Amino acid sequence: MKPPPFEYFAPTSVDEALAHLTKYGYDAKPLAGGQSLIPMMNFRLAQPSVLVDLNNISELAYIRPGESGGVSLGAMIRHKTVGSDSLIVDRFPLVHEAIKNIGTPQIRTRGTFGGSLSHADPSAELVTISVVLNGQFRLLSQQGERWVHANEFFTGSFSSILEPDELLVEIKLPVLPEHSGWSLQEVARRHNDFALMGVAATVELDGDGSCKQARMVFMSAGDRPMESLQAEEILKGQKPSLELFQAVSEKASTSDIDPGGDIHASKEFRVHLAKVLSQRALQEAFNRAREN
Amino acid sequence: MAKKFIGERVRRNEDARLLTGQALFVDDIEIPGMLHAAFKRSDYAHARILSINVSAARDLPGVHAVYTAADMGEDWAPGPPLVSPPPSVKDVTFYSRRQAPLVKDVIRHAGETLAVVIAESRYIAEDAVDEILVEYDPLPVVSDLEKALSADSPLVHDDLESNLAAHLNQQKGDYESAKKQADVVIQRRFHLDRGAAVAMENRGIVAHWDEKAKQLTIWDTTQAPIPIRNGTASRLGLSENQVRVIAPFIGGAFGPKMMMFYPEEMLIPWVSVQLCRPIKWIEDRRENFYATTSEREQVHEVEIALTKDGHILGLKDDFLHDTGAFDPYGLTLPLNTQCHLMGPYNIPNFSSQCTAVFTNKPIVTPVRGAGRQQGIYIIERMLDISAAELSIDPTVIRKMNFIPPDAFPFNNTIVDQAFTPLILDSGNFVAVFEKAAEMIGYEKFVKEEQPRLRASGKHVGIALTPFIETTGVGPYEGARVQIETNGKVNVVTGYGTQGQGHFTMLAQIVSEQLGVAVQNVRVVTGDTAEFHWGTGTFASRGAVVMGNAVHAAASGVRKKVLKLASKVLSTPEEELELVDGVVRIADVPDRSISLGELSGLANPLRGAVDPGFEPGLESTDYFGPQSGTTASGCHGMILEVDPETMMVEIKRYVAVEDCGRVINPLIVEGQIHGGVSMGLGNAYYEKLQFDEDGQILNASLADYLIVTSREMPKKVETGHWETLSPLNQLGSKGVGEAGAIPVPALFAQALQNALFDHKFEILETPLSPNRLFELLQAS
Amino acid sequence: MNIQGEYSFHGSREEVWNIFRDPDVLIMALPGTKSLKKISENEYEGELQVHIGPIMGSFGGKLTISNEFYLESLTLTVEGNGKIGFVKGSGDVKFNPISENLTAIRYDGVIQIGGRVASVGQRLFDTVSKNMIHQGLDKLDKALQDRRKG
Amino acid sequence: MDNLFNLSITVNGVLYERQVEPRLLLSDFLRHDLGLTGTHVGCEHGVCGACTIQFDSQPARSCLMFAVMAHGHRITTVEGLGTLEKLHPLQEAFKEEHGLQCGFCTPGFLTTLTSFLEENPDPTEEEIREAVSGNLCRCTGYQHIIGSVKLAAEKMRTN
Repeated sequence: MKPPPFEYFAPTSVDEALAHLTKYGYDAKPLAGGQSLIPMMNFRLAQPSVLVDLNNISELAYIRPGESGGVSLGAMIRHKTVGSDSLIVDRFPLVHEAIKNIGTPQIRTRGTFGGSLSHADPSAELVTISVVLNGQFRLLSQQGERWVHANEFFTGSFSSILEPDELLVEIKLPVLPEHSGWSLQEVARRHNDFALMGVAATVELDGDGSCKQARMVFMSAGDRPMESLQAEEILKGQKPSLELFQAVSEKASTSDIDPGGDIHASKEFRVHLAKVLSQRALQEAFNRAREN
Repeated sequence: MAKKFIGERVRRNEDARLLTGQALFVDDIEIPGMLHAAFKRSDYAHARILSINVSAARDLPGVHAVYTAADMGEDWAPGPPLVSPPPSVKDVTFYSRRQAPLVKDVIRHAGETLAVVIAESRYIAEDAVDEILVEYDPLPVVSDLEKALSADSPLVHDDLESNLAAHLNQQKGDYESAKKQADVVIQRRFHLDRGAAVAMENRGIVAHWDEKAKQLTIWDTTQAPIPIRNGTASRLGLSENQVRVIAPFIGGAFGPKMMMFYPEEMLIPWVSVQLCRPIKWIEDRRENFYATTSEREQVHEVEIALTKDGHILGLKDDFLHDTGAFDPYGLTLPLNTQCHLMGPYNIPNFSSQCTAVFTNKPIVTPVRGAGRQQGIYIIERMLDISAAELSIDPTVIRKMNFIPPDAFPFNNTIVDQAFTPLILDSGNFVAVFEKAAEMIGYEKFVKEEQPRLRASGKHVGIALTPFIETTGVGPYEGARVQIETNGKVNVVTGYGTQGQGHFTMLAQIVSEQLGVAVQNVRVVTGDTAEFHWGTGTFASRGAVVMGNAVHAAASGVRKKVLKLASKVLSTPEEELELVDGVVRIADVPDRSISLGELSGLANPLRGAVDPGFEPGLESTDYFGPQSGTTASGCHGMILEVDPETMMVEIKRYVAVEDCGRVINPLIVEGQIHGGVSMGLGNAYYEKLQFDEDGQILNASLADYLIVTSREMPKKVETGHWETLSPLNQLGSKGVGEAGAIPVPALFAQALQNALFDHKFEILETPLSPNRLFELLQAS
Repeated sequence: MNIQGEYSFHGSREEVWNIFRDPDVLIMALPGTKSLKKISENEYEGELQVHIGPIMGSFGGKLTISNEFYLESLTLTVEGNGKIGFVKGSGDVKFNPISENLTAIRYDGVIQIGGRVASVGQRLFDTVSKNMIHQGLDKLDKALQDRRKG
Repeated sequence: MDNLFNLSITVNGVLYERQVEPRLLLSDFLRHDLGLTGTHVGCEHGVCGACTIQFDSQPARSCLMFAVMAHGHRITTVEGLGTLEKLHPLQEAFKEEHGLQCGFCTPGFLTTLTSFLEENPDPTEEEIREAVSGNLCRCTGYQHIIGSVKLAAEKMRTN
């Protein structure tokens, strides 16, 4: 299990990196934390002929307060740094919770926020929460920059709208409004494994305690993060209740997701889990919303 | 008063080296001029090789050689049969088929070796492997154990009439007439699936043929260096003394690193001789799943005959055993299964037919538990089911059927893995069971806590599973013990060691005899140049067979010490004692001589010696038990399951062990903890997932799930019960595999108990959340 | 692994049928296919580059069309061998006319994957294969539209 | 393979300068180029944790890094923690509590945990279990390892 040979570049600036990507196109692969790419290379399933190592680009490793209480994350910021950042801990509890569920401690010291999103694994925590939180991604190429919504970014299993000469350089996450609650529910074989099924939910209450708006996104539930628009529809304006949650999770798990089956869980089991977890997620999210 | 060493929690002699990265493992060997090997393995589980084109691989810069079966010429030969079928059982059918170093024509399991590349580095070797083009003619795959025996099944070995590898029938008493007297007869069918050993260190071999010295040195991750040396010498036409096999520190073994003569083990030394270069091959993790043996798949048709008050009159179990594509290891596993089907119980009538079956899957040989886990699973599940049908408390039905403490030796009359009668030598099964029940608070939990928790909607279950483990089988082991002039003691054995603490446990046995500090006893293991008689590390036999051999040799030295010291100190032997590295007169401690000094006197440099004189304070001795010892135990578990997500949490775990004389409690507890973690895998996490084409779908540690610190119970509470084995001087029994044996049965019992409100039966292992979901859906 | 599904083409049954019988178009359905050369009436050989996120592999492959019932159904068989393993897939395709401009196809088949990719990549199979099939069919439908535009 | 890179890297306080192929894994570089064989390789896909080293004092998988990525960085391996003569308190505790059996996975535990204990000198049992959950051990069932960490934390706090 030794990786195949490749040409290696270690640019120190984004411009330099983009130049390499433009030059080598499809043959090149950006190397961020490498915690998903390098295992694939060791198995020789991935055989990029050029690696552009982004680890020396210090300008991409930052966490900054964004406008109106949001946060801006440089693509090369490491999970562990995000997880222990006071701004994140205080104001983005869902991000903090998601980080805790990523892989193992050693993976979190190397893995990066942008790397995880670019890898576009439909079972990945950050992929899921970036959608539920309505994140915005800044993509850069020598042609220029573009901003995309998280839910437009992911196009299929391990595929995104990123062009081969393009880099995800920044992630913007808005802060949850007042009277909001959140929940992240996952079931995995072992604590550190990919979720067999997972769901992230956010809800906002209005003055009379009914649901102003809600978001619900499933992980490991299809070829990309699966948004339940129906859940959002049904919940809007409703007073939270067990019956409501049951109705929503029923609908969401039967018509808004398309999980596959693998050796760990059949499609049927995943659908069942989606129902159970989305109900628990709503319960927790609304409880938190009431406390805030 | 002499200090006690046996039974003490002595810290391990080997730890400092392991903790500082100074311990030598096979992959740490660096020899100038060493080349690296990588194998081209079959993508198909069953196929005819039409052609292998290695020219592109040979042309790659840095590649020194590429060999296929054809390139081996006359030297190509399958591996030796390792274990013969038991001669003492009547009408055994057994077809011996063994793995070859490289496949000649027909591939019989995915991952079989087709060619080996020898290159400057492992990196280049793997580049070259990718350049080897193989033309396959895929053949229909035999993957289903049960379909394999049907008339229309394809054949794994087309020179045989069917896929039947072996058939073995064992009887005790007369089951059929017992059945006639029974009030109830319960039948069930069980499916037990395959797991892998997954030692953290994969296999590896370094072979160094020294052309000038005509000496072959092999570092091998083997549990049995001596048989490997002897077999390798004969394969290569060398004298046994030209071959030295060293099993250095080994990163866990758990069975599959046995004297296998794996293809790589046969090939790498051969290549070294061909090229006159040191060659290193280190198995990678993906290879490990295909190329290293695994076990546990069996299908059982079981019938138990009882009286209505729960006494067992008889047990009948006919089972299929998957042996994979080859059966070099004979019938060890099915014999172990048969010998544990009766567990710790008095079952007067027994009948079991075992049919071993060839499939297009990797080879099956022992993994920690070695067929015993399956036998215990069957009898324990059948007792749970019987208890339910007769509405008897599961603990009561067990207690009433235990072999009583005064019934030993207890002869089950069938033949065990050592080909000797299955005679349980000793034990107190009731006491062990009751100790476990008391430790876990069975009565209180069932009467008070469980009803309360159930009322609050929790699904909590409790279980108690007794078991036996036949251990410490022959044939023999040996050791040489010597007191050096510096007063330190040297103990040499050819025994393989893989983390069991032999450097300490064996030293304690010597210290007990010679009164020297454990730290001053240097134990050498697994080096045929130091000691070259013995078999290997298997069947939980270290403390029993190796331990008693060392004890015998150390006693021999003690005799010599006393004899000489009594001369030197002119005092009768019986007035002498060995304490703190000196021999002294019991009542006059200041009249003493150090063992070092004494060993100097035992090796005079001038003058004449008496007739029959033997130099030094040294003794070599052997131990070969007539039959195996019987370790036993009982594990208890309380778990909680979420019937919506199928997630399980183990709240309590107790393990009571009777392994005879406990030499080092610390090590015994460690063995139990580790065994339990593997057993838990076999219960709920670990399953080698084959598809119908014989592909392993989880050949990585991301998909093959061994438990982590977060799945293990917070605490495995251990308790000891000592009934000494009458079969050896130390009174010891084995414990290495025990921890893993009862766990799947225990887990199933607890899970069933927790899900009391669902009508379903667990008749398989391993389970998984997904499988449990299916079972509950169907209920 | 079993693969079943339905897909609606925006064209008549004849047009859809012809698309499936035209290697130059069919090639678009196989992601990353470099070339597809006819070796007999119903057999085509080619090389395809599979590109799933980080996973890259080239397979020397064969595409066979059999059990043809004109406008009714046919069987597609794909066999590929490469460094990362092998793929063998066979599926029946049924053509049901909905209207002049709409034809639904049903596909039902089995995919067998072996070697390196099978042993460590199984988590990806299901969604990835679905993905590839849908992308492929979309490409075919697009080709159909272009053809209709003339 | 001529596209060699000049690599300068500090391992256990010693500066090394070597030429390496970009694809050379950090684990192989440490073990075979530098002869620091205490770092073990158990899976080469980042699951088992045996190859864990400290990269700029953070625990990381050396099998999931190319040696070139360590250029200009500081690495600590098990050889840098303690010596046969003077064990690190955590190594002492592993010996005391029987926190190892075959010892193959142990270096990965030690490099993970020494870094963990510096950040969290007084961990709860849950935190310890989480901290070692990225290191697989097939021998011990983890119980004595957890015990070793508790003991070490205690010793290190009082000293």
